[in-house]
Amino acid sequence: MVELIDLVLLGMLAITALRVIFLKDLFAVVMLFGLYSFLSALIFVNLDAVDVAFTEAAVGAGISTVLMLGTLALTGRKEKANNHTALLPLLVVIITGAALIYGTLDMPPFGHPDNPAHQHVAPRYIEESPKEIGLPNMVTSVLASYRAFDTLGETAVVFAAAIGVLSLLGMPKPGGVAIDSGLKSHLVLRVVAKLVIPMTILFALYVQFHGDYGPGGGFQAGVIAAAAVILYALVFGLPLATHVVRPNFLKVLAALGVLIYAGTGVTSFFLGGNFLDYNVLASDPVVGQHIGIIVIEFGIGITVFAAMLGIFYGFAAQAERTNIQ
Amino acid sequence: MSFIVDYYNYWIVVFLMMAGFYIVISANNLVKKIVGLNIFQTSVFMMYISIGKVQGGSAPIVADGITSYSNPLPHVLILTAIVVGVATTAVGLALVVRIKRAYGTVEENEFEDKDALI
Amino acid sequence: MNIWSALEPSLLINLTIIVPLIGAVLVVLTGKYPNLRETVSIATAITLFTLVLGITDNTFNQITMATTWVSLLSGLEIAFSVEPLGVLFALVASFLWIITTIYAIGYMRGHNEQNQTRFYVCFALAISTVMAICFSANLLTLFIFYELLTLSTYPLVTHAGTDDAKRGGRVYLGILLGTSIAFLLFAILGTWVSAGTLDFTPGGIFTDVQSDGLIALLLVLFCYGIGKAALMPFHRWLPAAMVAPTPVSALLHAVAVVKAGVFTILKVVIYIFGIENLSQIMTTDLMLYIAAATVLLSSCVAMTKDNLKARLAYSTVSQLSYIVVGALLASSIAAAGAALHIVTHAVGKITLFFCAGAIMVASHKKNISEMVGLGRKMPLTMVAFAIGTLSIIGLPPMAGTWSKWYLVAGALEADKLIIVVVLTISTLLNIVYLLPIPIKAFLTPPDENQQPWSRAETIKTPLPSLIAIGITSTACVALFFYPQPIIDLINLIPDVSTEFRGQS
Amino acid sequence: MFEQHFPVLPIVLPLIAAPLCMLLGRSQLAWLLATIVSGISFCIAVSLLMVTLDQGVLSYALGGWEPPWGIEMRLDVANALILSVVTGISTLVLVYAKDSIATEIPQSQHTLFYTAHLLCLTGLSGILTTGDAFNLFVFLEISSLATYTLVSLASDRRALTAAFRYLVMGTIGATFILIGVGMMYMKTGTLNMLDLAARIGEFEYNRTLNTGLAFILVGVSIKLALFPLHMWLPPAYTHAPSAVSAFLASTATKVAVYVMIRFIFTIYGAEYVFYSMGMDVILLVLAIVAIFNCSFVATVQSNVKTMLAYSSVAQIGYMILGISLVTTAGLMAGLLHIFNHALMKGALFMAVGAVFMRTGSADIKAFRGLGKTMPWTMAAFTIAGLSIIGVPLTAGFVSKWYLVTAALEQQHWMIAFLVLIGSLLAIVYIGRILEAAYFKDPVQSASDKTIKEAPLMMLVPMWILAVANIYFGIDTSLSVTAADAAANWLFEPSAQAVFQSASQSASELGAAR
Repeated sequence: MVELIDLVLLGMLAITALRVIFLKDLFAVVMLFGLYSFLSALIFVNLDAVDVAFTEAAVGAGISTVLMLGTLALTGRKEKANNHTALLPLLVVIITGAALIYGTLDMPPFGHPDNPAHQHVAPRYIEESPKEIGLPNMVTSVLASYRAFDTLGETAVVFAAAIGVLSLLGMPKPGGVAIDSGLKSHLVLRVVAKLVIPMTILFALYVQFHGDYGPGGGFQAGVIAAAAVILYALVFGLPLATHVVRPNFLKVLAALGVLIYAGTGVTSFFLGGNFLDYNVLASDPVVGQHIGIIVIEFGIGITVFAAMLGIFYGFAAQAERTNIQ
Repeated sequence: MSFIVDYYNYWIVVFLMMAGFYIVISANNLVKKIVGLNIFQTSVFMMYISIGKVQGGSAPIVADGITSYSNPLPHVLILTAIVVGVATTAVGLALVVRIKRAYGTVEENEFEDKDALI
Repeated sequence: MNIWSALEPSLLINLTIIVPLIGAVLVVLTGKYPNLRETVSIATAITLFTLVLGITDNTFNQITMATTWVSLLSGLEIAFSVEPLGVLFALVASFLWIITTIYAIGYMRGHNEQNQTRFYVCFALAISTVMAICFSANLLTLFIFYELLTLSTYPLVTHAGTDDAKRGGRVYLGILLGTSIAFLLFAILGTWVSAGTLDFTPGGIFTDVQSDGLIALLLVLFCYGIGKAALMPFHRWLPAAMVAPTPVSALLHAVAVVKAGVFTILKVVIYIFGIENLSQIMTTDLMLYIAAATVLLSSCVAMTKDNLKARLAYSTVSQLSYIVVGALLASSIAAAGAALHIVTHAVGKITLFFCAGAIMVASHKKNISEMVGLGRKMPLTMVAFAIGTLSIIGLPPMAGTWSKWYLVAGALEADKLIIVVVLTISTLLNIVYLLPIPIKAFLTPPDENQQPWSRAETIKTPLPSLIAIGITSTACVALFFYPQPIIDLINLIPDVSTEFRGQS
Repeated sequence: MFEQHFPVLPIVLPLIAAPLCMLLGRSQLAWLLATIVSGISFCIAVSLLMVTLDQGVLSYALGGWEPPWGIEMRLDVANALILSVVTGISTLVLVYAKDSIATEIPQSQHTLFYTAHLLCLTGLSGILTTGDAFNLFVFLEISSLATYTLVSLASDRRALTAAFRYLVMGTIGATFILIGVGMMYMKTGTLNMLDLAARIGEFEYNRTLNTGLAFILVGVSIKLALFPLHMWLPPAYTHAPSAVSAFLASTATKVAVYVMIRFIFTIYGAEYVFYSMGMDVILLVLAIVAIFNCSFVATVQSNVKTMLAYSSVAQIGYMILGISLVTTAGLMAGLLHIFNHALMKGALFMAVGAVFMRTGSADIKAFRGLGKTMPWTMAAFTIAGLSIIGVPLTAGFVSKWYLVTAALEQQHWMIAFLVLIGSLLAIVYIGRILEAAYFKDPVQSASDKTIKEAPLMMLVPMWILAVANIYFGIDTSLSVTAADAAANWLFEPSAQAVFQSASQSASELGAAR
């Protein structure tokens, strides 16, 4: 059954990807990409990767698509025809693909429990992490403790992206004159938005702090919270949104999140442990792990929230500028 | 037959990767390049998640009565990779916006022509 | 003769390298006061010469001198040690530096050259590197200072800063750096990897372990890698470098730089390959004939040149190949001739260059065709020129006679009659392209059409220059009558001797 | 009390300093913080180098989780050496940057510049230090994202397209590496490098592992700009702000070369890569073509930064050549050249940056007459240029010497000869600039404003590097000893076997749980 669903979804993905190649309408391309993300999120669910699916849906279908649409609004939605010969790219792709297919020939069979990938390191995570870390969600345990350094790096990547977008696009000036957003006149939209936004923020908080037990965590929570403000900005206009969450405040938040994360690691130094060793944070290692994970997830959450919202602000500020012109 | 059952997943994923890769290197429009990059990366993520799948397993969250879990490690890696992907996308798109402003176009051959004039 | 006997002998080597450097610094410091600057230059030159004399004295007394600076690469050091061939070259270079400095004072002032301080500084640097080349104890040290010599003389070549000078400089640097990196460094690395040592060792460092083909290849690489020896077809840099001021051409391109080239070839032949083994190497004859061809061809080219300095440059190319021929004849007596030729050609050629410079300063003439009748206006200069010419040709009673004598004797000893023929023809060619200059200057009356020489112009030959010319032309004669100290020194070189070994 | 944490500090310190810079807001303070932190990282890196030379390997388990379950930082002589170079150059570039970016980047962006620079440093240190294949990917992306930002900070619009091209190529490269790591994980079940090495060692020949390696090598080759995957590099280095070019040219590609060394020698093992897969021939050919093609292209460039960029690609060819010789001597020569080339290119790009600052152009015409107007800058340029050519008593000579010796020891006479011929091309492209600087009169239009010597804050770091070029050309004990020890350690199967068995016993321990 799982295989069948998998196959169907993969087939749909293939069709989507092929459509993207040939479509010239970029708006449709981006929408198809959103679809592609959603479909792959479904595949991830089907393959038991619920955390990943959650993230892919929020990021791929959510943030990425919004950013791409924002870019299209500034750059135009039509891809111009060109007389490039596609022969060389095709050749490169065929060679690369052939190499990959060649590589699959010695791969362990799909889904087999005896595969080497499931033998060496993974069993310990599955068997020991509930005892060592005390969390039911193994993904969170691995993410935030065993491989916490990866996640610190990931937070730094998000921060770096925020720096990049900030330097490239700048930030909107807070409290500018509100230009009437086209969406603002829709009463239904406003009412629904007013209802949905608080719920979304609430949900974000739930995801943030429930990530230890179910799917979710700081990253997803940050994205969802950012989405709430983005929705607010889309419906009620950017100036109002920047009034609520000021761009400068976002800069502080983004930096603060990284500092909280790294600071947790440094705290371990002073308590006699290695960097990011949570065991020393409390007298009981399991409690220490729990404290550590909550703190760093919080750090991730606010950095991601601030970075994602900041990136959106950057794009929106550009759009605003273009509109004024 | 078992050969196909064992590998069909990887093969389709390879096809998807290559579709994305093709878009990246053949597209002339920069936005489309970024879309292609995303498709390429998302397909690679699928490969990882496929590695982590255990038949008959369930999501790696401890629950009563479940003995077999899928491998959580690839999930963690891909969570990280997705974030890295969106970060790259954001910076890439920001560059596209700036290129549009500086050149008035986001078609690769057109701004190459404009630079050639300098 | 040794006024430095109080010092540790090995310290003398360091001093010979460092004294010109100190001189360079002092020249920079005194740059604003020309008189002081030139005094410093001459004082440095004289100090250096006495130092070299001290080293010579020690060499005759069989005192070994060696010193090591730093360990550069694993198992390789910048190290110096004294051996007779190096002493010979050091003597020549340091003595002629004094003379050239004296000459340069007159020339540079008379010619109103710019950037005179830079000139003296680079000059001192070049001499310092030449001293280091003389006393290098291994190929790496020699290579390093060989390259530094190229670089420190580059500003001298391009001194004028004109387009011509730049073009000349480009050729100079291109060929010298190019050949040294592509061939010489390659040959050194090949030697290092195959023989495991780069130390100069009497009798050579190669053993039966290295294959014949490898050694043969290395010989070719060395001969061409040492571009300063101006073996055809890599000789173009030497005429190109003639754009330099005449003192530069005189010291560097009659003495220091070109002789550093042939000196290196001699040193490599004697201490890396070993004269005894040379005849076993299959490419020796090939290189020998290339050198012989260079002798003849460049003599022919020299005949076509009207510019005096260019003619002298090609003459130098030809004479350098005499030395290469001597080195490659695989005969101890020819090697002795080659070593002696370093000395005799140096004094002869520097005299000619001095004269050319003096003519240029005094009359602004560069071309030979314009020098008809010049002997009446500049008799002293032209007499010196004639002496130099005779010495280069190898006629008694001039110094050049001896070196040519030993070269021919060596060719006979090695049973290479063709080389004897080549040397003979070359002597005839020398006569054809050099002798007409003084003859026309003295015997032919000035051309009617030409602007008559005014007395006022010709007396402008500066006095320091005249003194220098006098000294070198005297040396040409003196070395004919009194060559014994030099020959004694040459006989100290291992495997080299002016004595016939007889048929064996 | 922090000694035991030293392996992680060169990563953590800049990582903490980056957000602090952002919070400080004032560019002066941000500069001070960034420089101090970078300097401290350099001191730590040097002390790590000393320790590793003395004791061998340092391992640091992050989060207290022993490898392979947790992520491990692993320092040996090889990466400690390159880490010292990276942090050292970073410090010098930051000192240099204060005045340099003042004219090239708008005032409001200065804080962002320092933040991005620190993030880039974090990434590079992380790549070097980490002992975990996936962690490497994460740090690679930190450094890459920061780099895209740094490149695009320049005011020239071509910097934007250069940055975009770099982003696309870089992301493709990173994704290829990701694919390769995935395939390795699939066959071994681990991500720790030593653990991977032990497990890959059990395979004689495996198609999945081969493909994984191929993808990793291609991905890394994009990052290190190996011919023919180098096309992103020249525009990026040309249009980036000068301080950024100086930093990237002397560190980023070197780090990528190290990653390649890491994957080839530590993880797969030279035997697997070279004898089973025949990679050495491919790398050798590409390296030679890179040396010649790019040196030649460099000789015809009119923009000096572009010229230096192509020269960088050619010099990377020398490093790869050293690796492809498959001997300790060759690897050692490659590592040594990584070190020496950082010194040369850093000084060269800094000098060009100073010229750009004073003349507003990096075109070769702008260099005319600078020998008189900017004597110190041009003297530093000359020294570093001679080093690139490989003139004796400069660092460049030392690396060339060892590279050719390594080739000759393998009886590769032709290759040795080609290496030397290649350096002749360097004479041509460096010579053109020196000639313009010392022998040509300034162009007329530039004469109405007088060109002054660069400010002291730019000259000092430039000269430190120039003097280092000479110092490491004469006293080679430090660089050669370290490179030699590093190459021996990477190459000696016995040295690594000790650690393999250690990690095996660790895995048995894990199995026993």
